[in-house]
Amino acid sequence: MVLLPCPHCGPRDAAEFGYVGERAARPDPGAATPQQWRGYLYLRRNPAGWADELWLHRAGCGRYLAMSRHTVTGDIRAVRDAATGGAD
Amino acid sequence: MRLDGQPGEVIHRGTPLTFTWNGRPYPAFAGDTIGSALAAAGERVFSRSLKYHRPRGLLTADGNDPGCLVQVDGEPNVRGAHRRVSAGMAVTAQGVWPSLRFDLKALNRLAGPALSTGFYYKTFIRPRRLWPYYERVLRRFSPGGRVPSPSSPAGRYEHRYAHPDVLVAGGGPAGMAAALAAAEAGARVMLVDDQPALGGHLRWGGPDGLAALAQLRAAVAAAGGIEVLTDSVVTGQYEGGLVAVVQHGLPGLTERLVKARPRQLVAAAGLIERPYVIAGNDLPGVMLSTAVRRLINLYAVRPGARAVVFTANDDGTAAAADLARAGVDVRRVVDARDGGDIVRVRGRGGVRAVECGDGSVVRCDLLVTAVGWTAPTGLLTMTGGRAAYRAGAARFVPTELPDGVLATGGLVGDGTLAELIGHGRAVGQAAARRAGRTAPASPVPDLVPAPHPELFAGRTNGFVDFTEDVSTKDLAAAVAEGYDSIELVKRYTTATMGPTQGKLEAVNTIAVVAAATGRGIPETGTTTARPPYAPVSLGALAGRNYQPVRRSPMHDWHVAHGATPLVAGAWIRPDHYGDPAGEVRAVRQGVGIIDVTPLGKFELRGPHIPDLLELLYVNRWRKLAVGAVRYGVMCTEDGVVFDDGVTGRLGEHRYLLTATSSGAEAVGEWLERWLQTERAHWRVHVVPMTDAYASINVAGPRSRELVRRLTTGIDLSPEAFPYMRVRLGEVAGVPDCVVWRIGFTGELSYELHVPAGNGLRVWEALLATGVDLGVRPFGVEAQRILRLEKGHLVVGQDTDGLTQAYSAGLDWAIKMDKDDFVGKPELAWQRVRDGQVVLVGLQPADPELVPPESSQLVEGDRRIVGRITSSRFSPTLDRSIALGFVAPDLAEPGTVVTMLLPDGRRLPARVMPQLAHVDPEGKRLHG
Amino acid sequence: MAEVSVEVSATDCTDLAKVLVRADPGGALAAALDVPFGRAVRDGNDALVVRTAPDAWLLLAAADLATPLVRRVEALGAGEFASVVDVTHGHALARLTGTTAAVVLAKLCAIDLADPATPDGNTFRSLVAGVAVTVVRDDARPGRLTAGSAGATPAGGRDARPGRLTVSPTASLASLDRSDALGSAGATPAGGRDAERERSYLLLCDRSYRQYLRDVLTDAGEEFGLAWT
Amino acid sequence: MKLRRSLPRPARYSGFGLLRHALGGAPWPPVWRRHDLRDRYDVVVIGGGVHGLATAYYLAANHGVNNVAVLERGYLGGGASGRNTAIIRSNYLTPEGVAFYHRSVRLYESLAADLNFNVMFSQRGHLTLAHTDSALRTMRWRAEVNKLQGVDSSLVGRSEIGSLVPHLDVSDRPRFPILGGLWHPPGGIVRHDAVVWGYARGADAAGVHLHQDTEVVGIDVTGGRVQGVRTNRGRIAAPAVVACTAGWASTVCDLAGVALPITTFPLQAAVTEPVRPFLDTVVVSGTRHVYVSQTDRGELVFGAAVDPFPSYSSRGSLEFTEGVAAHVLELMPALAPVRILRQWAGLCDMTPDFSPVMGPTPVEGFYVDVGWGTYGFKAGPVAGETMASLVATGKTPDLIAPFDLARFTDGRLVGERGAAAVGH
Ligand SMILES: Cc1cc2nc3c(=O)[nH]c(=O)nc-3n(C[C@H](O)[C@H](O)[C@H](O)COP(=O)(O)OP(=O)(O)OC[C@H]3O[C@@H](n4cnc5c(N)ncnc54)[C@H](O)[C@@H]3O)c2cc1C
Ligand SMILES: NC(=O)c1ccc[n+]([C@@H]2O[C@H](COP(=O)([O-])OP(=O)(O)OC[C@H]3O[C@@H](n4cnc5c(N)ncnc54)[C@H](O)[C@@H]3O)[C@@H](O)[C@H]2O)c1
Ligand SMILES: Cc1cc2nc3c(=O)[nH]c(=O)nc-3n(C[C@H](O)[C@H](O)[C@H](O)COP(=O)(O)O)c2cc1C
Ligand SMILES: [Zn+2]
Repeated sequence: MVLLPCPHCGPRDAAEFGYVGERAARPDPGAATPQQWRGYLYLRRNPAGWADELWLHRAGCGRYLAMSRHTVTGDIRAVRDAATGGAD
Repeated sequence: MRLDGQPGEVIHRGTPLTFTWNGRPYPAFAGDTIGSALAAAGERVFSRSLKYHRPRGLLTADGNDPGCLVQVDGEPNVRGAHRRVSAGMAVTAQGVWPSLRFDLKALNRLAGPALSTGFYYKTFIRPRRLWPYYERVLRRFSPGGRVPSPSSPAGRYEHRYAHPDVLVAGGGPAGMAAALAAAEAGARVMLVDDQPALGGHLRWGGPDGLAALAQLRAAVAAAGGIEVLTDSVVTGQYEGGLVAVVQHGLPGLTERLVKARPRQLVAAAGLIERPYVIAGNDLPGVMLSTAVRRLINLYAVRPGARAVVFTANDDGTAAAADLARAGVDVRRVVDARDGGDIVRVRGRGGVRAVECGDGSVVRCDLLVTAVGWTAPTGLLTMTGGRAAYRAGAARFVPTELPDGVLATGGLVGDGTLAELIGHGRAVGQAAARRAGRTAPASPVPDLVPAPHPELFAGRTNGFVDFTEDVSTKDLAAAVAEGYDSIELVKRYTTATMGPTQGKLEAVNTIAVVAAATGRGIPETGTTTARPPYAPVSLGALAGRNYQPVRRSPMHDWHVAHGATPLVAGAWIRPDHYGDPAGEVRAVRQGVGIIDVTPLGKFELRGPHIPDLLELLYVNRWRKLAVGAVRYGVMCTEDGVVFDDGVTGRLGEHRYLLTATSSGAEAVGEWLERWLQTERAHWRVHVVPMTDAYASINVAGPRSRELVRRLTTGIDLSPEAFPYMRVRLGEVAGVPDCVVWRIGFTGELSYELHVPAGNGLRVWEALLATGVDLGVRPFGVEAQRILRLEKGHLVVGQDTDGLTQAYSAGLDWAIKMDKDDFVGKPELAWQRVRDGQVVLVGLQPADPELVPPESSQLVEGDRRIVGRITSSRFSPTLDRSIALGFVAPDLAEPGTVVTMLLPDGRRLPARVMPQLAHVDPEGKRLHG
Repeated sequence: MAEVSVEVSATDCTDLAKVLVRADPGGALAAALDVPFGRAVRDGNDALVVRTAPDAWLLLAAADLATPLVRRVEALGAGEFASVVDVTHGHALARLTGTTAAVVLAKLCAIDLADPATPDGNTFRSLVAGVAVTVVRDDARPGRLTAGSAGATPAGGRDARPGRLTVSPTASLASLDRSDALGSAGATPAGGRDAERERSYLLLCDRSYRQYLRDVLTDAGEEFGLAWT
Repeated sequence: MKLRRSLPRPARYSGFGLLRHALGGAPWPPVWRRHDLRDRYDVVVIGGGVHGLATAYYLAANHGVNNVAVLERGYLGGGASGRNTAIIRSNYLTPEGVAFYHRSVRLYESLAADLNFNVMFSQRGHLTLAHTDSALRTMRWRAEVNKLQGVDSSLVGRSEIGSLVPHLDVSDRPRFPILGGLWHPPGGIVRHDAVVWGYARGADAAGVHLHQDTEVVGIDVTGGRVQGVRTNRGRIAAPAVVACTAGWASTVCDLAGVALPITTFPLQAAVTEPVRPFLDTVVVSGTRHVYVSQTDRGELVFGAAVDPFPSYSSRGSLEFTEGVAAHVLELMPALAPVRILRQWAGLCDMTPDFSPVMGPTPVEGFYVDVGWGTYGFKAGPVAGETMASLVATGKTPDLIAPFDLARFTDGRLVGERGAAAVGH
């Protein structure tokens, strides 16, 4: 099983985590056109490479994590608690 | 034939036993494999081949033997040359009819040429309608053993996690040396070997080997920190460095799967001997040099009477010596290193003669080949390692190891015993160092594969894949037909796709394909190695198969009182206590109580709670007073209804939010998600309280009376405690209860949240106190009826994955004038879009008829214009009632729609003015 | 017949008081509690303070102490945004003790339980038989926090250790046993089985899994004669 | 290599042919040939899976468009088409979905004859088990929609299930007892590689160029119009380019600047060693996330839902086989001693509504046939037929109109999750 590095708990089995999705900025709901809003809802970068993702350490510390993960190799080059801003 | 005592024999002559083979009793000694015992008794044929049903005997005499897959009691495909016999074991041949000796399916052989590669694809095409019959015949010829009957008792399997510093896969000299060196450096080591004892090839390799083995075994036993797992196979390495080991032969256990996460894996799996591809190479009596050496030295079995040995290495020579010692008449040793060759094995049902390259024919009943080795690189390449072909050594060798993996022994190269041990030690030290221990940094000596002639296939057509019955000719034909990459050849011919997964046959396959395409072995490449390295039973993989169950504090009471269980996600709930309609009537006429503990509950603390609620619910929250309760609907960003529930304000900065039972977990995560990501500056703490409270809904016109009798500290009068309010107080002597006045059933009702440890006490007190009021427990089914009578929607039943809030009839809740809330833009657009389906109340014209849920509403022949989402017979109205979606033009009250029932009947139903069938004005609720 | 040696036993401690604290990790309350993430420390008032998340603590104490504990902690955090919630009823709690306790747990849980990774005084939350469980390794005083009892201190254990800080009962919930000093880093066999040492684990999960947790521990411990006390 | 003007008909496959070749020893002619890359094709199809090959085949066979190239990065059928569990069915949930897959089943029924290649389509029946009320409700919904579209599909009870599959535990003992099921007799399995090879052989015979080991590394777009593609073997001009690249849909469409509502998840599968035939139908349990069928060779083929997070890696996990085993044994406890022989994974291009994305894109001349998720093998024939028609005529066939890319910007999703989330 893949190990994911939780910044709080250390490396843990992926089974403890929930994948939430690619991180995407929420458009201004007051100003967004249907096209923009649905782009936010549905369109994905889905890169074969580094992806910016949101995860939840569900069975661990319960924190949401911002993770930069390589979707081909599985490497993780950055992870932080989603509540703490930081270099994205 | 059994030989006299051999120095390294593993059979226990003092423990004779009897087992059966195809129904007849056979003798054996403890320590025998099924194959060795049968061979000792003179049997040579153990199975029939897949396609042509040719007789097959021992070839490798170990776990990879393709000729010795047998049925043992209920267990199919047992490796007969590996599995120890036990007393009373019933062993049978697989897939033969009527018997192994006389197998009618062998008639296939007559059709031999026509059954060539890809014959399925080229035949049985027309006429189409006959294909199912052909298929039935084909299936009859499929291989394999029988699965146990449905009623047969299951074995016992379990899992265990392990975290050794170093895991050594393979307990030959190299592996044992590596384990020792790592342990000396203080590493915790797990040493795994699939044989019943440590030693690898030393076990059957002659007196020097045995002496060295005794020393190594003693050292391992003496060393602290080495956990030895024998009869255990490393079945693969997975991402994250997870190594799976299947342990056999444990007392009271069929198998145990060890999930190890070593810091370092040392692969020391040795080498696998390769068969030679020539005509007749599958005849019983053709064996590898390692096979005869195992038979003689481990099991004291004489493998034949007269032998020809074809060798390209010292192991063949050693085998010839063993044979001679065992009294086998070695008629000829053909040495490939001197230019010798063999062309064909003659015989029918067994070896009768070998035709040599020089034209001579030597009569014999045993052909022993020693033509080279395959390194089991699959163990490494399945996790990202690489292997490359080394022509001079005629084998693939690892060139790049995956992270966290080292290799030693035959997998890497050849050498004297001392060199193997030296290499193993150095690798063991390196592994310990990498695992964070201090070990001498001695350089790892070279261990290179010894030169070996490239001997794969001879001049005649022979079997390349023994379990799949694939021959040289088949591979060449595939290439000629255009299936010319190794992957396509594999899939077209099924070579390497059988139970041995290429361990014996992959390299020969590649060599034959390379010859056919003229591309050379390196360019031809290998197919992808995949886990498991050795097949793993479903039982071992499943382990104890634990399945989490959630129970409310009143669970045992429900069981004791005859509740029919309802599986609701992880929860077990009472569906009903025998009479759901009666339960409904009790609620409508008197009072009922239901255990709603699974209801999601979250305590919210902090100043920004109203902001959070405003954002996540479609409705408004700012003005909620302390003690007040509001119903809310949550949508996702696409406007789709996600959950609903009530939230009450318990204090200035303290709220209790409820969510649906099935949505509880998702809602908890949703709240945290917004708080941790988008609104991290808001000060709100969410404390999950679902399990902290036992929840009991007390419903019915007499609920106030019942609750009054048990509560202290709360004024229950309608004026002091009206509908949609919440109070804190004591119930049945239990402090810190939350009492809500809300009603999913449409009746006057109170929901009690009782500190869970006291749930049962309050539940029983309610029943005891309310006897004169006619109190009754009711289950989920009665609640479903009650809520349907009242027209309350159930998220996920009356909505689906695309139902936006306006379709669900929630217009009244949606507050478009809020600046923002989750899902707002989509709902704004939905509001002005045409053609949206609408949820309505429906009543069938025939009051007796309950249209099954999901019955479609249709127009004309087949146009779908809606569907029934919920339906029940209403005991209150004494008629059938329903909720359903209809196209907007049919939503007008009074419209008659056509229901298409699953039985094909088309019957009318009327659209009601509102969702509620009972008490649409809500008088009972507010009373 | 000779006495059957029970290698492992389990106790249901669900009745113990449990108080959840949520607060800013950089705030005064966090400083007063002074327990790093991943550690569990006993305070001067016989509560076990378990740091369960960067911003969360769980306090375990004798069954009747929930309310005073809430008050005491609330006082520590006065003035900052913090939540102190009595969650006594929300969780089931069991204690698994014995020489094979780690082996039993290793059938259910993927975390390395050997000393270097999970020494005494460590805590983690992970999956145990598929359910999220907070595990606290709490060897020293296995009798201390059991069902309902506040006192019963067993012989030996951490109390006997010299150099123990003494804090007056009214003081903050500051750390009493800095367990960093505890836990030998000695090698244990790869499987985590250490025949000499008795270990003890507290296992805390959502209350609705109480029976399930009991069932899986019983099943996993059968091999070692696990008994519930 | 010189191109031959007149194309030889491929040798017909038949029992007689087989005997003749066997006795006469004459080798069978190649099923497809290698060609040099032309610098211009009328249509370039990217992806040599069932979708790409079927599209090319029908372009040539139905529309006479045969100056067509199929570009495949690896070997034919090496993508999801070569690693899927080959379940064919049409018991979907939406009328649009049912009509579409129904047509595909019809095409499969005659495919062996049409392609003169036995694809071994085995209509042994497809049984989906319900363990919850809500699953039963969704199944009834499916059955009702299916029947209205002329698809044979109905709810069955425990005893019928017990007699269809005697090894299933239909008692109350399991943690999640079986409550009922959806029975779909025309469903079944097919020999997936044969479908790929049959289309490839047919396309080759009709003049299509199949280029293996040819990777598209760029797509040329000027003025909003596709001009051609760049490959590792050179540039190709083409007025029409069709992306049939499933798991790699996003990466390939990104080359043309087209964004997709797709996330790529691995889907795993596993086979056991062969055992004697005992399982005559496909058995699926959505609640327990597993499905199983037994091939004519005797292996059990297992599948499940996609992996829990996206990835472009096709490595298998232990967790997957553990889960499959646990769930299968819950359903059929007697299978405990049966051994898993091999596991693998393929990539699935998942869409938000579990329906495909087919049709034109904002780039003129650039078409997509993607979003096949875990269920696209069964759609190969109908997708090929309709995409070929679209590319050849410029008109979108009714069957695929609901599945256009624009539905995501227009908010017209076609919700198939209820019938497709099981993973096949
Ligand atoms: C394990 C598993 C089980 C499944 N089970 C079922 C099932 O039971 N029933 C069912 O109907 N469906 C099933 N599916 C789904 C089904 O396999 C796929 O939807 C279908 O095969 C997609 O076919 P395709 O031709 O579109 O894609 P693929 O077969 O994946 O073909 C796409 C091809 O494009 C090539 N390619 C990618 N990028 C480039 C490039 N830049 N240049 C050139 N070539 C490129 C790839 O190499 C690949 O060969 C399953 C999938 C998996 C993984
Ligand atoms: N292997 C032979 O048959 C043989 C014969 C003569 C000489 N040699 C020499 O000995 C060298 C090999 O010595 P070695 O110590 O490397 O190997 P070895 O063959 O002596 O021992 C390897 C051991 O690993 C076990 N094993 C293999 N795969 C396993 C798995 N997945 N899980 C658990 N156990 C597994 C094998 O059963 C065997 O007991 C060769 O290089 C050669 O020079 C070998
Ligand atoms: C329906 C089906 C049945 C299969 N049966 C077998 C089998 O019997 N033996 C085998 O080795 N592989 C079998 N495979 C798996 C293939 O060997 C291979 O793993 C798969 O096509 C993925 O390719 P890869 O492993 O080369 O990446 C089967 C695959 C499928 C899709
Ligand atoms: Zn964490």
